[in-house]
Amino acid sequence: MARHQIRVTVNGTPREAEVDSRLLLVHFLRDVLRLTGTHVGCDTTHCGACTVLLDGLPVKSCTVLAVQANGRELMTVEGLEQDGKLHPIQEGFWEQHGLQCGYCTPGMMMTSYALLQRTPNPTELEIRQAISGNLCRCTGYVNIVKAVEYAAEKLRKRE
Amino acid sequence: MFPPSFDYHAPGTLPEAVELLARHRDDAKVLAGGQSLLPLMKLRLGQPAHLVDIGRIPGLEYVEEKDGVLRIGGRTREAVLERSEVIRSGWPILADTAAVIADPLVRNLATVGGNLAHGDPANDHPATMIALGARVVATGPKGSREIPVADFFTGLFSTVLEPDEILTEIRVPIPPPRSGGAYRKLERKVGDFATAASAVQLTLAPGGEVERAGIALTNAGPVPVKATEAERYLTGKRLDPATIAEAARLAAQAASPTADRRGTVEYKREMARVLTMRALRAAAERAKGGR
Amino acid sequence: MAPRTSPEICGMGHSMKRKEDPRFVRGQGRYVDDIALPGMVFMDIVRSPFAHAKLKKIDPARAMKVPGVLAVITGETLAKFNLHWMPTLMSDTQMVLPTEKVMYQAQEVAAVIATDRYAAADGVEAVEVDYEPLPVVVDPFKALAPDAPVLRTDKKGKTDNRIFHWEAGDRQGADAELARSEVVVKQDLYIPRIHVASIETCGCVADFDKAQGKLTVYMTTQAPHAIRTVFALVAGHVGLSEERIRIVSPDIGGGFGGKVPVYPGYVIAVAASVVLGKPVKWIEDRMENLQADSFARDYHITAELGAQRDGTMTALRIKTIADHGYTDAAANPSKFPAGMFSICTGSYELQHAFAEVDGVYTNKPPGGIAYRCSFRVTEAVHAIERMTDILAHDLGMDPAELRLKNFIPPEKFPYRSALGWEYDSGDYAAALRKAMDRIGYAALRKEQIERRARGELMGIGISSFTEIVGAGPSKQFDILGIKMFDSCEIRVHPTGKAIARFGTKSQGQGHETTYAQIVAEELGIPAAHVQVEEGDTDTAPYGLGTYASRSTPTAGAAGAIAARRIRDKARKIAAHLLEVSEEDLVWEPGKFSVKGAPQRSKTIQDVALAAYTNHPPGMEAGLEAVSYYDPPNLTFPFGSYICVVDIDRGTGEVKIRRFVAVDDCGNIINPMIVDGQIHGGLTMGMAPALLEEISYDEDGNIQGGSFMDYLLPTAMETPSWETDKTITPSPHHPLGAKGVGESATVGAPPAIANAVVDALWHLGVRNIDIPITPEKVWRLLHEKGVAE
Amino acid sequence: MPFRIDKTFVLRAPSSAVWQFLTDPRRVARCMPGAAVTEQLDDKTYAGTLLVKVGPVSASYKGQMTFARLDAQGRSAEIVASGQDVRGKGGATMRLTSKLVERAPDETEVVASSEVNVTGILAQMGRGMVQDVGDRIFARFTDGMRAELEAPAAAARVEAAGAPVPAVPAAGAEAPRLREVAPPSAAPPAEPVDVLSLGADAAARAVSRSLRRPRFWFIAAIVAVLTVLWLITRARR
Repeated sequence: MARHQIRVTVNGTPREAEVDSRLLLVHFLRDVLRLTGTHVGCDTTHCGACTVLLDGLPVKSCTVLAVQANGRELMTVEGLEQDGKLHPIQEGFWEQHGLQCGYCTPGMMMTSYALLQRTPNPTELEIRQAISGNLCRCTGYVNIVKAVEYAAEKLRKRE
Repeated sequence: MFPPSFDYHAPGTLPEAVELLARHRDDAKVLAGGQSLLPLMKLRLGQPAHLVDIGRIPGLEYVEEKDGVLRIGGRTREAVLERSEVIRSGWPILADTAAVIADPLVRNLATVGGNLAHGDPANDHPATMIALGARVVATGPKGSREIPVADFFTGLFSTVLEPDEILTEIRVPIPPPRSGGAYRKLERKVGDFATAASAVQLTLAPGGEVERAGIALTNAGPVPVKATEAERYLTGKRLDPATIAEAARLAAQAASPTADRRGTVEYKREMARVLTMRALRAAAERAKGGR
Repeated sequence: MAPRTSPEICGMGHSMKRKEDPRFVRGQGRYVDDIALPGMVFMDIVRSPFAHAKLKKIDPARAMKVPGVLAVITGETLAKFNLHWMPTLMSDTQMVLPTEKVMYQAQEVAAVIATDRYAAADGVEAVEVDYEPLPVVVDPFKALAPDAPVLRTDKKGKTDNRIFHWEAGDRQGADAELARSEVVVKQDLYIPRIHVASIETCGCVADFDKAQGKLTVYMTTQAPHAIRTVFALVAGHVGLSEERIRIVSPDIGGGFGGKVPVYPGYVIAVAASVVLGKPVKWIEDRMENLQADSFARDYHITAELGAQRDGTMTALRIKTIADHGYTDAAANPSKFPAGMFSICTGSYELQHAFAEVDGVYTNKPPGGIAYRCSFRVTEAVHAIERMTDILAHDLGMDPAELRLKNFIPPEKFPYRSALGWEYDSGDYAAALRKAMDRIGYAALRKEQIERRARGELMGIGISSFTEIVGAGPSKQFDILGIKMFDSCEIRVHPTGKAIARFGTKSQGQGHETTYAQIVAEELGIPAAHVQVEEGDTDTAPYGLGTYASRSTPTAGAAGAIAARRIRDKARKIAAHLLEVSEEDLVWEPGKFSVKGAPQRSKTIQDVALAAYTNHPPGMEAGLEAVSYYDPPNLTFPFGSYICVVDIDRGTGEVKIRRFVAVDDCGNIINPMIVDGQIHGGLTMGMAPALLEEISYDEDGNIQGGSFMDYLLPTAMETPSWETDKTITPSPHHPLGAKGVGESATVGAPPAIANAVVDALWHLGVRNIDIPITPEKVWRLLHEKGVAE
Repeated sequence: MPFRIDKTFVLRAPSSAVWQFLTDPRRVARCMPGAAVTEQLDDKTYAGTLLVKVGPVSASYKGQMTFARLDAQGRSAEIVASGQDVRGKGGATMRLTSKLVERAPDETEVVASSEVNVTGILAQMGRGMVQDVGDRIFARFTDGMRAELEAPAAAARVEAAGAPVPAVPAAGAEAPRLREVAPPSAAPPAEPVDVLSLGADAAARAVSRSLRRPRFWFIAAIVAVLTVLWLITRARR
């Protein structure tokens, strides 16, 4: 079985490891780096619980090989908080009750984070479209939309 | 779910990639976006011994208009196509299509070339590209060859691509003025394959009659369906409701869908008709507004 | 209701931000798969491709050669310890691993233990199994036919496939009254099999410590204490006695009823850990979760509703065939094989009613667990609310008017229903009127007429449901004999902070916040300083767990009672400190003061300190209490939902334009959380109404066994829910609360189905079974000649 | 998940030759490459394995086939076959009856009808494509049969009758565009065969390799695998 030395930057920190060809990115993050905030919810690329940013774009890490990420930038939920301060997305989900069981939340937040990078002032429809690759079974999405709107406003105020 | 073991290759150039494919032939698969291939491997149904990742080969992702042709790099991600100014401004049918493929996260990895080369009649680009009269470029050991998309699909999951060929570019002739296109898809929910979908690209004569019509259907048989009769019928006609209805009826006749959880054969054929009608109306509107 | 406590104390009625969220938004929740123990190995499961087949041979040889594979466990292995069968919660039996035959597709056949997940999966592929297919029975009606093969050949003397016959009410009375009724509407309704599909699948880490002879199981369970007892019963004979079993339910990624049963995977992992002396992790994948875990619903209902011409309802008669799969592993109270189905008289004054249910074995996985609903209440509500609409349409009455005419009036509560329940409180008309105002009912009816004239299809659907939750009073309710009380233990520390532990287990409901608010409400200790813990059987008091909306009605009440016991002791201590008699003290949240001399007071914090430093002579030190709360009755939340749909005449697609939900769950602990529960419940009500279904072909091949075909709604299919409330406190609950987690799941499906049928009634459509797919609608439009 | 494949086609060969062919597993086999007989259990029963490779999908089946009925007078035969995926993903059974009608001295009509029943993961994913692929396989087989019984040049188009046949491009028609069966380099016994790329000329090539094994009965298994491919690649969504 082929092994590969890979070098990635995760949440700003360079990480190195030797991995099998077949190791999925999500297992690299969870089992090798022990960053367990990224979850697994399905096997067929439907649920988005495993969403992380690969070179700034949200992707489903259960359908990417760890070797494919070699030399690239990764950002996970653990990278949202900066110097002990919650990111507005995290605040929004807390303030607006945008989560219940918390399982889909990291993926949801990473997708929302990427949306706001590109679209600082999204409409409700734009938010719903953006998160349509992430399944939530608890919230009915209403408060997730509010959470993203909250974060958007907060980020706009920042600038 | 966990994929079986395989060897992973990340060539830095096209020739290297082709060389690897030529060496491993049927034991190798091209890894582009991986959004169809990796799930298949996770389910342990695909067990290719070698994956040739073309993700590190520069110059395979672009969307540009040059010498009357729209050129889309084979490894262009759907999200890039979706956001490209060229597409948003001048190619509504492609904008329609890119926006309904899988979901936004999948589109950040899935590629236009992969969507075609996979040979899946349920994928959305084949119908669109057939309607547009596109051609694809296959690059292999003997260099490159151009293939009309209409001749590209030979059967379920089979295309004319040789095991050592890579789909490197899609070429679409820029339509003349008074052209317009639309893609209409019925899906059970976001991310689903089409229950039925119809791609229509029209060019109108100054008088308003149809000069050229391209119509194709998604998931309407083992290969993408080109609705040749409907196209022929429309040519030279004005697009009144009756004509649109008849063209849609002819298009649906060309469909030979199979029943599954998405619907019965009867329903799918009917939806091909309804969606073709809707795509025709939208395409006509857009044609009047320019391209 | 204005909060009695200050925002600092944050008792009932405050929309307190959830205390559990900081860890979740940081990705620091601790779910089962996040647990990694030294030396941990991984388990994966070989499953049957056949729905019914004889096991001829299991050959592990090839699997044992796979690098990393440590062991292959089969039914024979477990049989050596008599662990190959286990009891279900309904006192049926279920295979852990088969030794003779498999009974449903995807049933566990063998388990592979390996050093990592990938190797285990490699091993599963290499296990060779020989099957001899047997005749498959998937249709419960065929299963009841005299010539049907008997499926449970393991049961000595079993000659048919009937599991149970259950009935409630007065058959003769109902028959006679229906015969007398001027109008009787009759309808077959199928409530399909569905799956909770929580985004976290099931799994566990079983850790048997040989040195201490102690088993710790971290597992996805909604009922850790009951599970511990079940494990002790199943494995007692191999030396696992209850004091040496610890079940830990960590953060749970959604439960909805799917994490109540004991699945074979848990038991195999435990056996593997005991045998290997290593921690064993088993995490099922999504397809295993959708294909093999317990299912909900699968009720074939025939309902008849009688009335007089003026719309007065007279009698209800319901016959149901319940498909339970190959074993009755439902999670119902023991005496209620059909759960609370007898709530089927709903919100209406019905003098006569009769309901009967026959449970049937088929070649399917176990059914009969909940899908975010209190035992079979969804099925009951769907039946009565659909029948009410059909009756209204047949009588040419407005469905709202018919409901208002037949509602149990507020003054008749507590109300004893024809099927024997005592409804605690309700004001059904108030909720419906509020919903009608909120959505502009009259205007919508006008619009509908105009649109119809234009050939457009628009429908308005109402559902005025009554739930029955909070199981339950010990005189009727037990599971495996264990009474369905629930518990709370509170300790107040010297600095006036507290820890409160409960017998329930949150799976997203926010117990860490709402329970803290209950304690704050009763003791005046800021909710921020009340640490709530659940799910560890070594530390939490015994309880039956969280499902069927029972946490607030039972454990929540226990919390209030325990807090009040502490307050009683605190009063004595305060009296001692203030040198007055208890009677001279006035309590306000957080403080005792002397009647007429409010400046003389002691805070709960003063009292707490004194409890450890200066307690009265003759009194024991400390400030803590326990309560095992046995509810005097169930609670009956209710509400009225109104849904507006538009139908695409070309494709048959149903679009929910608006959906207004007015809920009444009694007194509210945290309005924000209640709203969130309703949003989620509505979405899980819409899903089976329009999208989700698990079906089987004639050979028992599951259809809808992956997220490709089991259609969970995304943000795009989900409308923007509009919620509102009325408040009718429960007279018997210490806090006047009722529970709300499932009301919306129960109430939403008939509102949507009624709306779609309402849009098509004028075409001669009486019923569409859920899920209402575009093709089902299109087919009707096509038949009636109105399809585009 | 049972379904039928009914086909009627005409061969330019005497009925006696066709009959001999259809009742000789070894010859029949040549038209379905990719299999190996592990043993002949009795005069009418064979056991064997099948390796199928379809694009990225590969699967290994084991099974049995029996001549349930042979009526030389009536020129009709019935074959019962069953296969099981060794990776435990499912199984397939097939009952095939074929009858010969002499149209002219050197023209024989073959009326073949089979009931295929598949179980397991592929049957979970919807029946539609199984039918499609079944027809496809059948077309392959008839082409292979032509290559065996007629002059290769005469390879003509399949006339489908009976059950409605989906618009699968006839193998003959698409043959020129089809890929090689397998790399010339590798040709081990029971070498996996790429069914999708198996066109008439490919079939002929397979025949020229003249592997001497019964394979006709593996149709069901192949159908199964092809379906899995088609459906599972949708697993993404």
